Amino acid sequence: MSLVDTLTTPAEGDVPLSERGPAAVDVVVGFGFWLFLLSDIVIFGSLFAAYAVLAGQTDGGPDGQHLFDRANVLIETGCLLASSFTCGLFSLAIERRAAAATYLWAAVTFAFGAAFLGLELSEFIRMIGEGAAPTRSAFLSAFFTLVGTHGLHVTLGLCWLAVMVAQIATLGFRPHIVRRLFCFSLFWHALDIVWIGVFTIVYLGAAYA
Amino acid sequence: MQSLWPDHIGVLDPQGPIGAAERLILLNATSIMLAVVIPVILLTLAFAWWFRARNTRAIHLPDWSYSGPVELVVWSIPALVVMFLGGMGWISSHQLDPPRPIASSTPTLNIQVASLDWKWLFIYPDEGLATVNRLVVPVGTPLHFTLTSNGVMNSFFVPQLGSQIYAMAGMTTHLNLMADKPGTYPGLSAQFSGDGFADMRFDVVVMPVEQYNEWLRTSRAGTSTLDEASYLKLAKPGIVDKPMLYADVAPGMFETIIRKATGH
Amino acid sequence: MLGKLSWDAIPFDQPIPMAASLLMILAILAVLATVLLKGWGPYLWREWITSVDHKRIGVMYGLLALVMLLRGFTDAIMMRSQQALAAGDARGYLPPEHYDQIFSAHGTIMIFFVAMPFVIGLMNFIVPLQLGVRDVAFPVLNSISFWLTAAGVLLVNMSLVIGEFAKTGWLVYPPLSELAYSPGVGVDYYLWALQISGAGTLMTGINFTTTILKLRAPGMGYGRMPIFCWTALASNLLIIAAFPILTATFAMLLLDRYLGFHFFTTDGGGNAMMYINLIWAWGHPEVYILILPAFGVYSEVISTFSGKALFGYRSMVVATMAICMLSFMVWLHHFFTMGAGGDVNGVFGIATMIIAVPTGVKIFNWLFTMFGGRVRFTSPILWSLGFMCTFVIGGMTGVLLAVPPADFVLHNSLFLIAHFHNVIIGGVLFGAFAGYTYWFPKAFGFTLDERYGKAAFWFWLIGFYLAFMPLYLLGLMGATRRMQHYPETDWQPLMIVAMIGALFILAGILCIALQLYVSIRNRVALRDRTGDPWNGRTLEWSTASPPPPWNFAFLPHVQAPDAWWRMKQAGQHTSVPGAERQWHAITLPRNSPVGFFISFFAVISGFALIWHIWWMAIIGIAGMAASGLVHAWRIDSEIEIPAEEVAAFEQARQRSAAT
Amino acid sequence: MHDASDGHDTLHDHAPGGGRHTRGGVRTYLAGLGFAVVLTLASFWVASTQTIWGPSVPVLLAALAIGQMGVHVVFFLHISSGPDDTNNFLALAFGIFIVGLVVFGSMLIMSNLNSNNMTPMANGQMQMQR
Repeated sequence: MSLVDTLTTPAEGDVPLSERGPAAVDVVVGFGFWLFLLSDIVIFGSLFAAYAVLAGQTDGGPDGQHLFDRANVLIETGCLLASSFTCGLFSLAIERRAAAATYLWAAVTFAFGAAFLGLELSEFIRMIGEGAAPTRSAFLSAFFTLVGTHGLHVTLGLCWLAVMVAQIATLGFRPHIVRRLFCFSLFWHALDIVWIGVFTIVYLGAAYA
Repeated sequence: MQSLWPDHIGVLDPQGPIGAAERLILLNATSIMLAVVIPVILLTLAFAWWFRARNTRAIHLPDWSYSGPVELVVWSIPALVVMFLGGMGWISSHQLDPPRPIASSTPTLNIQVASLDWKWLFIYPDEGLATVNRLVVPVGTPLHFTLTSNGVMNSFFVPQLGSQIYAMAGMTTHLNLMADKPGTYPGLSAQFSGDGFADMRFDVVVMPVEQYNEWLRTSRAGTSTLDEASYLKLAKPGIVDKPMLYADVAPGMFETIIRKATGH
Repeated sequence: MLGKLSWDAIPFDQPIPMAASLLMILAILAVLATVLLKGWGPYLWREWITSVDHKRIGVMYGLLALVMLLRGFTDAIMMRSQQALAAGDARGYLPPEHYDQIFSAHGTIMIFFVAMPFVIGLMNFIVPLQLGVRDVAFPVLNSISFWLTAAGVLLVNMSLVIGEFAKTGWLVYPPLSELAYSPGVGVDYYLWALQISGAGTLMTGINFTTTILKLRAPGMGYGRMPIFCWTALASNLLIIAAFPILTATFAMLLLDRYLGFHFFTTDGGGNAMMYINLIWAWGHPEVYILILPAFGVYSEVISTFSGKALFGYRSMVVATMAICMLSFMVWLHHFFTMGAGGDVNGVFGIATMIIAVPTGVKIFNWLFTMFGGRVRFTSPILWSLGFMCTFVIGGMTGVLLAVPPADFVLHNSLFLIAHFHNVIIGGVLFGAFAGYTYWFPKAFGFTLDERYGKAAFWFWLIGFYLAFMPLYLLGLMGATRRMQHYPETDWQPLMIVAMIGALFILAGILCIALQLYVSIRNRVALRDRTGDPWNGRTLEWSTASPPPPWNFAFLPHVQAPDAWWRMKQAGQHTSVPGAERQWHAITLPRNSPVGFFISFFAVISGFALIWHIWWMAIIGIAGMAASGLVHAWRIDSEIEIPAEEVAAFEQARQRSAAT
Repeated sequence: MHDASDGHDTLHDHAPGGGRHTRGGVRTYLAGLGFAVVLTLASFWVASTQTIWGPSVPVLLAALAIGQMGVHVVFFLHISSGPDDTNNFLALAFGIFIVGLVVFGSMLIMSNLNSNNMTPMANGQMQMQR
């Protein structure tokens, strides 16, 4: 087995995936971001666990069944789902390097996200006005922290989206910009998945807490 | 100067059935593991020494890096040890579960324990009596402790009697112990609770039944009462130099302590 | 304007912390002055502070760990001397409010700022080299990770001078850590320092998991990966899974403390048991994050110095991954005494014991690795042998504590202290030192002095046994942890023995410092020209010592486990081919100051949040965001090393190795 | 022997979410949207209807939520169980495993602790956990 033998690279098809050497940058970045999302999901998992344990601890204060407005939650869900869908169209526009469509879908995605955030904030303000502030009970602490952390993620996502639009405008569709855009879309879809957990467990599950 | 071997050997010198069982479990588990651990240590030293680079008499197997039978053995040894210990752990964690009552023909003595900053309050609900940092109990009587805390967490522990359990605000934990011999056994908090933690010591005084009854009688003759006012005074953070005694206890004091601790 | 901060925050009236902080400030000033006077600033900035080279970052992690080891050990020796003195009516020299800070700081520093950086530093330096690649997946992120860890270190040390540290123990259990019982800034220092460094650690986890799964030399399938990389993979998977729990838990405690939430308070329906549950859901995997890479080091060292392949490689991989998964299913054993009941206690007790099976398998496999080998007694293998003999005792006491009723009498006792020091010193730290001595020549091009290395080992080993065997006994006698004083004067002799053990360890630390000094002085004599001073087996030994920035001129093609050993067997004595192949230009990631800047602003915002200086906190957060944004617009993120430079380096190396 | 730059030329496996190889197009996203809308509406309906036996509602809600998460993962994140997705899929499985352990482990432990340690009191302030 001399050195020269090792220089001949076998055909790709014969070599198992794990032996083909370093992966392409796209794959590396995507996978790294995927791992980040999983770690983020673990944060939400911890908050869900805290919520599940503390949901009954109202300390004589208001409980979820009397506080939550299902119609509002349905509209919020619709906004987030719509923005997830338009984010998909945004990704497709990027793939085609279609600048106009990219901006359009970015704007629509942003608008739906902002609408979701506005609805959530108005709900928070209403609840605090009704005396259901996070300092009232362990249940409300856990509720505001879980839902608020999701809202914070949406806020950061909106900031990120704005930055990415600025990056496309100034730097164009460079490979590393496109990679970031795909990371953003992963992030955005993941937030929607977390929201499914939130509306099911927190809002629809309130009657069973 | 005393001899180097201490007099206070706590867990190693149990004075009740729970502590005795736990010491036996400790010794059993240690022995079975030592039966593996000692040979491993000796083999490590022996292999390292025998196969040292300069020893040309040792066999040389530079390519020997797998052996099915050896693998089977090395997975089996720890697996079997753990099987035994796991079984012991499962059974003992039920048999010696702190809330499990101790079977006895003698009726159980109920004691309510509250950890305060930084002292222990013992209430005898059925006798209408309370003490601080000194717990007097009759010998050979099952003791059922109900524990809580007025704030930070502590752990109630009398090493010579056995199991400890946390005392937590808003919670009630349960512990059953029994003393077989009269004597004075030190107790402590095993969970760090702030600046006065090291002084959260108390004595468990185990008396023959007649002497205990006598103690009850004389103690009840006092005048001090544990009620909400005197409790609030006692609960202020600080250290108690000498054990205290309340000759009377307002009804529902233990529940009052819990209610106060949870902000109600 | 300055929140809670005032001159009262500086402990002028307390001689011990004052002297300590003065010494620390003087040391920092002396270092800064030297750097400025010698004109090293630009060099340090260019080559180290902004470096994204995994090797440089690894070295900086190691340095950080060694410096913090001194700080953590100072705390340790103060605790040992306090307990050696404060028996009976004596109260020692440390009042409770100091003593409580010292043991809290000791635990926090030793775990987060000694063991973690040491282990992460070793992984940083070695993993890409063993994988046969040129850097980690995200080099800039790697630099950010390091500097965030450094930011946490800085905050913890600031608490010595300004304000106070937590007085609650190293895991800040509520309700004691809630505002009602700890109104000072100590707990806030703890929380913010660990939130910041924890974010860095999480990024490390993502970075290294991606690196190991996606960037390996051609031919290096999973079955050919060096065992250290496997253990690093397991460790980083645990980081990804566990550190978010820590972040979330600390965030809840911060909300309680800052905004009056009721997660763990005694009032408002809060539940402190939930904190204890969550913190250990992180805490137990954390110990495996530390020990698994150490297992990897021992595997490499024992195999190299026995001149044999690791016995039962597949078994070792299976055991490693089994430990990785099992470590997440046992956390309740840290609070058996909270009253969960026989079923829950029993299940978690058994799950804990099951971890002993793969761990035991590892011990046996190391044993059989030596069998039929030719063992060379260098200091790395001394650390490994010391580990094997010591760790089995720690493992045994660990299994003992996993039996719930045994834990009922030993929980929180000095027996427990002895147990986890047994596995952390005898496991993690010995492994870190073994790895440090083993890979030092790879990092710096010269080996460490063996005489001092062996002396350090013996002092540490004897010191460990003297310091902790008495604690095992004391625990069995009912002595609990964290006692500022105790009435049982008959315990004092054992406490004094433990104190003497700490002095032996001090001698061990001095030997390590001296070893470094002496080795640097004799570096010419200790020079490693071959790049392979130990007759190694894995790819890091195939390149130069120290490796060039590009690690490998050509990525090696791996055909078997122990790839470099195989190449040597095939008669190939360098990973670089001769005339057969054209030299290539190599692209490398460009240095970036973003990590330094983000961490600089993280320290500012952390400090501001601790002291409630809100405007400053906003500046700090804005600074972090701005640093990130500026970096986001960077275009030329790579530099190219010309083919001639690569060729010149490699040819010079071949000539030098030939002489 | 490979050079690093050689290694980057060919695509070896698949990044989650796509990149240059996003599978499907508008139709995939539309299908995802359709499924998600149906499942969301179903969830809200199930929670408010009387036609389903009450005690089983939480279980049905959980099933619907898991189904919708699956829809998102497959149609929006483009994760499949194919061989080129092995790492992504395994990472996801690991994540789910950990979240499951933390959430259900915590709930199991806490419900045991609460039921053993909660103070039985009459004042109604100390509510028992479900």
